[in-house]
Amino acid sequence: MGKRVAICAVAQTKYESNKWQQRMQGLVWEVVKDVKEQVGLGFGPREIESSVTCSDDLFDARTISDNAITDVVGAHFQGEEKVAADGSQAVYYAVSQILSGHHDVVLLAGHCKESQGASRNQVTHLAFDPFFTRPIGLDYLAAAGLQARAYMAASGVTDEQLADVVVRSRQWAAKNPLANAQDAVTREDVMASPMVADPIREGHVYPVSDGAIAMILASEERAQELCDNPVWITGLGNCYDTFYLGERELEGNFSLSKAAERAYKMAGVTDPKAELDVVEIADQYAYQQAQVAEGLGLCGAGEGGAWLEAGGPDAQNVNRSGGMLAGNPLLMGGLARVAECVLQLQGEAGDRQVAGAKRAVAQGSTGPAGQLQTVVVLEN
Amino acid sequence: MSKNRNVGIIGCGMSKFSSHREEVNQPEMIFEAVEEALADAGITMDDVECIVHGNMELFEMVHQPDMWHALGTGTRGKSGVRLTTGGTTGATLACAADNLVASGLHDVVMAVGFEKLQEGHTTGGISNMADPLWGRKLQAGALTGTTALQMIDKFGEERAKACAMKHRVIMDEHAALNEKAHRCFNLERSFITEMMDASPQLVGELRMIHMCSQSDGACVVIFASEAKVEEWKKKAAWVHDHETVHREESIIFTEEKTTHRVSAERIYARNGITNPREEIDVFEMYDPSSWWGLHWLGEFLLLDGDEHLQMVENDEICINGKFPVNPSGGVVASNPIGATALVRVAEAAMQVRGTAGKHQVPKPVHKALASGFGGTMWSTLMLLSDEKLNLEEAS
Amino acid sequence: MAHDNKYAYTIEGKMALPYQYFAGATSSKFIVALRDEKKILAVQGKQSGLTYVPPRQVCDRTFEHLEDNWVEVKDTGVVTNFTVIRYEEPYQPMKPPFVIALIKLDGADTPIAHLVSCDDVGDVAIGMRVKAVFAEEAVNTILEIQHFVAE
Amino acid sequence: MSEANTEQELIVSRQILSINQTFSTGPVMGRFLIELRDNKRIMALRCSANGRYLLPPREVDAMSVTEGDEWIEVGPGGTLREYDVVYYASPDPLTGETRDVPYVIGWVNLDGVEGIAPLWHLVEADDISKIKTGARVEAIFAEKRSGTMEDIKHFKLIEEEA
Repeated sequence: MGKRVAICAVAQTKYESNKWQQRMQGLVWEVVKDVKEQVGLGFGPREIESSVTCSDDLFDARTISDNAITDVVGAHFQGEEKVAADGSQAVYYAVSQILSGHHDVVLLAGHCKESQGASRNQVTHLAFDPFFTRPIGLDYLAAAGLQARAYMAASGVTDEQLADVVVRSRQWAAKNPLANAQDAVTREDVMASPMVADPIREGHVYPVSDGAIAMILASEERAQELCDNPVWITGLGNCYDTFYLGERELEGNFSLSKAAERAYKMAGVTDPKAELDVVEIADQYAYQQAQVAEGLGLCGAGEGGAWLEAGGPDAQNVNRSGGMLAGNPLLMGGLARVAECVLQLQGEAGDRQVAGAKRAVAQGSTGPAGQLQTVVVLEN
Repeated sequence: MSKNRNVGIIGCGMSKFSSHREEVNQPEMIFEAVEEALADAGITMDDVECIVHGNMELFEMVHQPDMWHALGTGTRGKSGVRLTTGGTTGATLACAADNLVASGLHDVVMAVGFEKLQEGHTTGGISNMADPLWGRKLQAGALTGTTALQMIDKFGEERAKACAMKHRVIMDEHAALNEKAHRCFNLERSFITEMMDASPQLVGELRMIHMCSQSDGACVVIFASEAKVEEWKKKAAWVHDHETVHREESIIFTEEKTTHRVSAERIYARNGITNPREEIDVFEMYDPSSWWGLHWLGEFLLLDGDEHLQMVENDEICINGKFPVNPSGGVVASNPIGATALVRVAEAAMQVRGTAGKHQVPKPVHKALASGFGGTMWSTLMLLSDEKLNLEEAS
Repeated sequence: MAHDNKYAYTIEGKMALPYQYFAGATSSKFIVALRDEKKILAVQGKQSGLTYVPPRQVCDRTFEHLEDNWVEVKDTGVVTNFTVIRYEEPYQPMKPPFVIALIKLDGADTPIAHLVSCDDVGDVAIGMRVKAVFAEEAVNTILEIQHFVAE
Repeated sequence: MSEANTEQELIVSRQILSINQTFSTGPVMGRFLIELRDNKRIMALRCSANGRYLLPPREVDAMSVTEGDEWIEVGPGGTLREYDVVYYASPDPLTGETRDVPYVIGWVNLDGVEGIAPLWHLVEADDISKIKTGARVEAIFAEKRSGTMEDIKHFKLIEEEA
């Protein structure tokens, strides 16, 4: 990338399992108002020029879900475009709006209320095709069950290690005032929690969550005016895998490796083990923390079990936010990771701050068993 | 704004548009358009880096459909973004593809717009856009007769109705020239009043014959960087600019300007267009009904009074007229919603590239305009040209 | 002015609409063969060298057309992966706990996701040989194979 | 496709897909609906930044992108600003039920609203041909009210005295 794009402001709601008091409009307004005030801008030419939203019609039970929030995101007689995927994809797209030269200051606003529908499984079930995969009852949790078994076998990850991932997530979440699942658990608690999609236990699954996130992205020239501590997006990459689960190497990282390779190349990262100060992984299920670590090159392929055993997550400052295991709604998983990286790089991460953090990586995934992977490298 | 680098459209493809595509599933129908676009561009899937996908989930009730559709879009191993903005989705895909190439993030981006309306209930799906607490029981899909009422009030019942029907017939004449068009009735100009009276009323004076079809179809447009266009020696339709204007969800019928007029004013101002009727050679407009097509013509061209009615009455919008509108037959002829606004961009690009075949306008096309419509009167415009932008001069 | 949450409450509703999905000619041929002949068909890629179940018109690796390259595969195969579903949702085809497995049919290169029925879900293991049990009544989906059982 | 396929059986799967939802009113719409239910009052939210009325009230005024801050009772009478006579019946996506046609939906600018903030609702009249832009209408409340938009049954055309 010749020019640079910065994130100048970030706001997140508290993540909770049932924010029934608010419509999605109220959730989004809470964070949009916050970032607007942080940069002191309204909407229009030379102010916020465009909005990229992130939501999903099925989660919102609403055709054109972004139509419901145009007023909240300043899109009355202004442009708004909705990314219907994990929020890290919305970052990817918002950056292109700025680098293209089309806009200088962009509002990114995402939301998801998993509590509104009867269950998130009923939404993700509908991602499967009507004749071959829906009839057998697949949903994203079932797909993850298949991936967990394949991955744990290939990388020697144990049930004990997964329990420790959850224990550690809760320890950090307790230091993150916005996290949903903050209650301490023990290894025994997690290992005693019932299986839901073997080998995934109830304790390994991110809690049902509601929340919204907003950010202000700006071109290099504008970013310097808008804030004192811009965080630069220096690398971006994403990649899809194929659809049918039987045709994917579920234990591997086909799409994530390519996404990471693209992002690292752009950012000039050559040795991810050594060159990243902060790592945020969208671990919807505990096994994904290790699997993604492999895909991001924090350890070698097949070494996830050994990496967990050797204290890799602590050594490489993985998920000090508590990660997605501490509870972000599905679409906000990757975007919350980007938000945490920004806070860390701004030195605003409170009790979970990584001292002197200079470079961070955030990962997000979309689709069954991480079919689409997104990687964002950020620096201060 | 100043564009970071030039972007050209080098290939367009469309599936067959029809309300009967029982012989293909969703990804298979998409691949028809992918295959045609790649052939048109003379490249292979290996040359494509990134795929931008869009449709409206509730029309087929498939969550994150880009996952399943990967079987037809060919996105395995490639980058991609999924965007959706209602009826404007296709236009948003084109803007996004332009942004992704202009940004330098990608050199070759394929935009894939899709809808298989036969698989869902279109009007029910659109009604679902109203707020569940206050409008959902009131919304009648995208059907509304208010424009007809306003036009009748302003121009008199006889003239307004005749003009809307004339517009309808001209679109049908154009559809007859486009082998991809879903519907072509071979309507005759001499029976306009009879045709209208025989057509069932949907809402107010909006009748079945005025309204767009419900189509299945996919559209694919390939965008490439200037370097790739030159390396491959392609004839390109260069993307000069795009403008998106949304508005709040509630329609309040104030005297404020329409989003169409505002988007047009902005894109003309940025691109030095002072007389769009003279400076633009062909316009592909998202016209979901003849009443809207007629009314919006005046808005997009910033006309006052009854000039837009005259343009229809004097055949100016015909394919061989002075200002051809929708030589493809437009949206009343084919409307696979998530693809529709991308079809407008594709058709405009085909006119610039001279590849529109039987519906190529019979005059040189230097500049073409394409519009998208969706949401609550959202408007998106894209301006294409046979000449690339002089970026040094612009900056 | 912050609005007061004491006025907030919830209203129960649903999102419900009718749909009709089309399998397309290629998948229809496969489903009809399952239903009427109890045969499992597959498509073969000449360039990829892969035999695919479920079938498809085009290979998403090589983009070659496959719809005319039919072969028959066996109704037996091996479990390559599985999970036990222990939570309940209205769309599930069996009462939990039940097994969703990836099964590589004899003659196919790519495993298909399907159900394995057994007295005890603990009996299912990777490497287990299974055989298709065909549905008695037409369902016109992959559930023309009702499930697999141990061979 | 090979020729043999032209006569082929093409499989279709027909179904109603449904997911139960718990919709939040939020504090703003909630207050509006509670006033309908408990007091048969139609309350608009006024935004002091630009004087605009929001009806139904929403969290944010789109034009000023600020919150409304003053609740004002409006109606129940009003003037019809626009209307649609609907002849095409479509299913209600909340219930799947289809309504009898024709029916009229109107945008009613309620008495007491400064500027334009039409409320969207059903309009009824003994003779629907008498429904015209500018006609006077009045909100008719349901006897049993539950805190939903149906607490206003419809707006009734007020027949002008001859």
